[in-house]
Amino acid sequence: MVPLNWYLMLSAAVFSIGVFGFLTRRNIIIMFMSVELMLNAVNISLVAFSHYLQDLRGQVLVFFIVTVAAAEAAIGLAIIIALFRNKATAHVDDMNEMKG
Amino acid sequence: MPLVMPDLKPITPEIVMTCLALFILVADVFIKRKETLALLSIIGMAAAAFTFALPGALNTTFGGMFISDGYSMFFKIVFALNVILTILISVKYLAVERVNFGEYYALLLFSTLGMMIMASAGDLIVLYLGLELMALSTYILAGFIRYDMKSNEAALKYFLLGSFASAFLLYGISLAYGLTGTTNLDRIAMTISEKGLAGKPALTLSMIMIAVAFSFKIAAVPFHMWAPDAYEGAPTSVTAFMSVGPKAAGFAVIGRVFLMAFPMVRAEWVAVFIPIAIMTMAVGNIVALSQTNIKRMLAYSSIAHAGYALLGIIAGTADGLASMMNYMLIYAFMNMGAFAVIIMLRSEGFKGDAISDYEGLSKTHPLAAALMLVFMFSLTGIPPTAGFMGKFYIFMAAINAGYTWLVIIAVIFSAISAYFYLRIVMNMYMKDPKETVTLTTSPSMGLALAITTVAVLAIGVLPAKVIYLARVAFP
Amino acid sequence: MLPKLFFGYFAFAIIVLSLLVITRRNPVHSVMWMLLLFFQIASMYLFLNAEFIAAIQVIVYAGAILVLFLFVVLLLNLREELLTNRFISAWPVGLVFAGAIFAGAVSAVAAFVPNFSGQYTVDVINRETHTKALGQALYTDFLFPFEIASLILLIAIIGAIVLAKKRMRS
Amino acid sequence: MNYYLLIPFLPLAAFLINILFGKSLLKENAHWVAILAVAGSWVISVATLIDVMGGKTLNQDLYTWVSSGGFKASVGFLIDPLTAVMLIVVTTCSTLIHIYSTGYMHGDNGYYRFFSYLSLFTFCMLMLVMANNFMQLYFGWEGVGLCSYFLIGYYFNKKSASDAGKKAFIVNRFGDFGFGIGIFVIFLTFGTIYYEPVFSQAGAFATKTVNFLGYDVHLMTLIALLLFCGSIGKSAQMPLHVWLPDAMEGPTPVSALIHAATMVTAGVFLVARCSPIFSLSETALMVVALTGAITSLFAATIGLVQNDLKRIIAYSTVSQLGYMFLACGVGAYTAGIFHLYTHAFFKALLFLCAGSVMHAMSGELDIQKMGGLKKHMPITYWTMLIASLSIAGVPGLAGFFSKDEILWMAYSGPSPVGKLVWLSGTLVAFLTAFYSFRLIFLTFHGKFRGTHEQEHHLHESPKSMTIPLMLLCVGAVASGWVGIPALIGENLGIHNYIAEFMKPVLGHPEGHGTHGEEMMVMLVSVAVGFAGIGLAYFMYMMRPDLPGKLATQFSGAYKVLFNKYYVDELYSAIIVRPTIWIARNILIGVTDARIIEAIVNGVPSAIGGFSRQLRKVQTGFLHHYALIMAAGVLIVMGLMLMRSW
Repeated sequence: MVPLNWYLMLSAAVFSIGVFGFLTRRNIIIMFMSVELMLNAVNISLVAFSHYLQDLRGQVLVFFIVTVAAAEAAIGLAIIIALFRNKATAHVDDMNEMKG
Repeated sequence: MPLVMPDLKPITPEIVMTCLALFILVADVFIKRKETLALLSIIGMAAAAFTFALPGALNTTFGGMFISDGYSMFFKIVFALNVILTILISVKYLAVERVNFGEYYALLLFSTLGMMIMASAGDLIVLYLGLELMALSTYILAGFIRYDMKSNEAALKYFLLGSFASAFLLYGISLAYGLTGTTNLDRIAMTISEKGLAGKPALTLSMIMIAVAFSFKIAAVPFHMWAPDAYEGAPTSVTAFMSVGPKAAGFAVIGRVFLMAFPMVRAEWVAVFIPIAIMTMAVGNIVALSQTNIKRMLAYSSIAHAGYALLGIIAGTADGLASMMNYMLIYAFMNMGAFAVIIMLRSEGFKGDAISDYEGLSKTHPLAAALMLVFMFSLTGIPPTAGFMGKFYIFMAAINAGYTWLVIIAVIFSAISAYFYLRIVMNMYMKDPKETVTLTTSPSMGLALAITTVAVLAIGVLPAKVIYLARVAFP
Repeated sequence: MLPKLFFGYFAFAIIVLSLLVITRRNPVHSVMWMLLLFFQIASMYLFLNAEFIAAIQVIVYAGAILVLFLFVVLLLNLREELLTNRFISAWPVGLVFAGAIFAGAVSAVAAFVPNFSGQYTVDVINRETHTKALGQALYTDFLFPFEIASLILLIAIIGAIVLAKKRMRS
Repeated sequence: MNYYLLIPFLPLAAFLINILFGKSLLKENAHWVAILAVAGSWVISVATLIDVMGGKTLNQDLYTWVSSGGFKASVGFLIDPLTAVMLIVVTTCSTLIHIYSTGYMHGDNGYYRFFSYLSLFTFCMLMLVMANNFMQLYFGWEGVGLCSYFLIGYYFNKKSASDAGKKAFIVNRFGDFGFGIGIFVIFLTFGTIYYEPVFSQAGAFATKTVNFLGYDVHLMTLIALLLFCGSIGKSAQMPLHVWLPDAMEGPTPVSALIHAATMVTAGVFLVARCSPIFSLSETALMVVALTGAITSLFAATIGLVQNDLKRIIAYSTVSQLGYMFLACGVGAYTAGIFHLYTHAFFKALLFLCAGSVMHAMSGELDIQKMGGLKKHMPITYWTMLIASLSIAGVPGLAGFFSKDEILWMAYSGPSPVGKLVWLSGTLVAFLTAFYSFRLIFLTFHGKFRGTHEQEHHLHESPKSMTIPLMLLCVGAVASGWVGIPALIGENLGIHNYIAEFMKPVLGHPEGHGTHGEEMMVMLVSVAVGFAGIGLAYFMYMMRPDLPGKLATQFSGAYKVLFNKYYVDELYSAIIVRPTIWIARNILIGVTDARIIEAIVNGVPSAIGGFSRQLRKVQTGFLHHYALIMAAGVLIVMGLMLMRSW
């Protein structure tokens, strides 16, 4: 039997990779994918918890997270498209019209 | 497993709101004059607010997932006021910005629905979904002027950082679930005390992550970075909406989660929130000093006000929470009023959001200047305005809970804040007008201004009723 | 031993694929690696006795979300993209921060043991089938969040239309 | 609920009606609302006085304003003999002056505004005197200050008027600062801000001391002196007296109501109201007595040589207020309040007569350019003469009784400085009589010294102005009869009613003197009064060349007096100019926003610089935002780590 905390550490690793990607990539779409990675990390730990606690609640939450992720993707990508129309760039550092 | 019909009475306001939003969405197709939609939204919203008072409205339903109590009711009143005032100040403004779409009203209502669900959430899953419902609608609203680069940028920054923060929230929720086997706030608290989980590193981490995500929502330093840009770039009416609504909703859940689910580890989260509160007051007030754009200045001011309100949470007493709730209500009025004046200055071909645009306003538009004066005084906390009473109660509660030193810091920063609020007043009253400013007025705007002004002055002079409401609302 | 070996494989694959996702210069490649990553994660869910979630992972994440990403990626000027920097200049700071968060998270969960057990044992789920068990939970206990989720999807539709629509109406 | 509560709220209602509808609807009829309201208040005040004389008192909270933890403040009313007397003073003067104003302000384009301010002022003043707690007292206190500021600057396009308004406002801030701290110390000490528990517990703290900056300070002295700071500012005592003479820039009815009869006496009222606290501190009482004595002497000497009609009366007011403090300082609170009460009538009368003269002279105020007005405006002349006789202390008139009471109490009382202040008080009585009659002789007697045009225009004022004069004149004569001293009254079977009436609230110290001494004090004060009048007659009627000669002969002293001891110049040199210099030379160079920097110097610009640095953190660059958020997460985690992970 694999101990539960192995899954948790895997989840922490994927989460941190997601954080790293979000903090450092210049491309908006990849930043956004990093967030998806973080959500997947959470899903891994939730499913693992659910399995080890013999309770479905965690998996139900995963279900909702996936739903929200889909909605988020639709809205996020729509924002990115609106941005492309005004300024053809995918790089976050090209966007600092507002600061201070 | 039989399907048991849940008790729907406590959730009637939310149901009415949902139907209303869907109706507006459909009606948008048939109705050409969007002002009619605004009117319908307000009427519907008022009807929803009316259902707060129905018998049986105060109850817990859906197996403890939805709690309708005095606490959530108070916040729902704040949200309802917020959305009604926002709609009132939006009508003419949307036409000026050329984004007069019916979806706007539906999205405002959905966002408000999300806030109401958050305030009533008795379960972390419901809380998360409510939060996302609110946040996603607000992201769209922030980017609503889609031909405007600033609006796009605001939406993008808000969206990316927001989803980053909600990933942290989920991580915290997953840990809390793993530790206690439940997502119900009451049962989490019970399990923590039964199994002696307090002090476990995983619980602490979970609490930190949840605190971080909520701090993001209330724009507390250092999780505030999105706020100035999002506030500046978003359509002004949306800025007004999101400087009050999501913040109040954030405070509602902070109060609910930390006092309901984590009372056992109070010392720990207080230790998290104290430095956050101090930094929030410091950064908000200090950076606001050197702003030249009034929307941006109010963004920092909004950050600073979150710092004051956090004192109520830190105090943690019934008085503390009541004063925080009271502060949210007062903040809704004074901030909405200030934004209403800002929106009036926006006219075709004139932005009107630079602080220098306010020079000599008292000579060209004395009434607008006088109203702005009232709101600026209130935001500063000068009696006899509501802002003074709000701060007074918060500080009093914090002192009574033994945080005198924190209140002294708050008072010092509050004194600094006078400088930038009164700079607007000085610009209006002591300088000569540079260019002629035309005001964009409408009856609905007048109504919004009348409501906010009267409320700010009335609460300032006769505050006891409001604080009593907040005080009895807290269980 | 065998489960641990399987876990070792999944863990290795997931971490390597995640790193590939965030380090590729070409966004199309990133999306492709992510597709593979999602399949790996789905397989691991099967291993954790969660078939329905595994199915969703493939259908929604791989089938819908990633396709959306791909559409948008294809709007980019890939040729130009391949010539610019992948990371911001301060990327080591990001690495240190991510590493510190990892260290904090690992130290917090290192000694984690489940101290709770509910009714859904592996046997129960196998007997009822996972989809049915989850479906029942969703439509009874979690009916309320389920309804909220439907509203969130509605918002997403409205939002996508409002923001990405080309022509101005008024 | 109680009908007493209508007393303050009638003027408030009048204010609201006038401010909302005055400009559009009422216009020239704005005065009706205000007059009806204040007259209504007067009627109820009289009824209240009768009730209180029947032994009734009231202490009732109307509305709880703030209740938080141990702190409670409310809108509450206390009706006792002291309040009842003050109500009569305030509403009587206010009513008459409202009526007078209809004539005086006729045709002014801010007519409704003027009356709404007057109503608001009356409301605030009534709240002040009717309060049952310090918070409401403070509210009324600031409220009257604000109205005074508005009304002094009423002719706001006249620069001297708006300057005078500002001066009054700023000078009062100094005093109110101490007053505010005083209330705070009271709350810290007693845990409440209500009069009743504070005064009943004060005795228990009589010997308590607090350590303040390393010194042991007697607590009651500290509280009393802090409260007295407020009195000094509001009642224009040394060294904060400078605002009152300048306040004469306001319309004359305002000078009469606010700067003579009511608001400026609030300081005396405060001391009398807090007499349980003041009585516990000999030091504080001595400070009060000496401040009063010095101010009264000081202001009276300035009054001797001034030429501005209203300023002479203003200095006379400062001097008489000093008299009242002198009385309180020797423990004779009743005598102080008695003088407050009589003074309100004859001083308001003097001001209104001055207004009437101004009216006739088309705004001219220099008494050197008047003369012989007697035959043109007989009513004004006779009423003003009676008021002057009253203030000079001619037996039988109101001023005589109250002044005599004060002097006798000072002479016979237990105060260690009693004899000293009696001496100075007697001297002031002489000076008062002299300058009052100098004013009368120069204005009304002799030959007219103004322009021919002015002479042609001379006329008696309209009825709406002369009737209030005559009514006030009755007060200036008769109001003293309620306090006829035992020495005279005993044989006639008349009591000193006011002393008996006030005894439950203010006490009544018994003098330690014989009848003989009392008679001596009385005769001396009467004698110096007549001497003052006589000297004035001699100098200005018989030998009109003498004053000029004296002025040249003693030109040094004359100049010092004429320039009011150079106090304004002194303040200008040590406070105003350095502040302006700092503001000009240091601050404006650094930042662009001038006004606020000038008030709080230095710090804002330092914070502003810091702010400009700090805002650079907000780069507009999304990654930096994310990095800062992540750093925030790490900071919070680190904090927890330090609390034993």
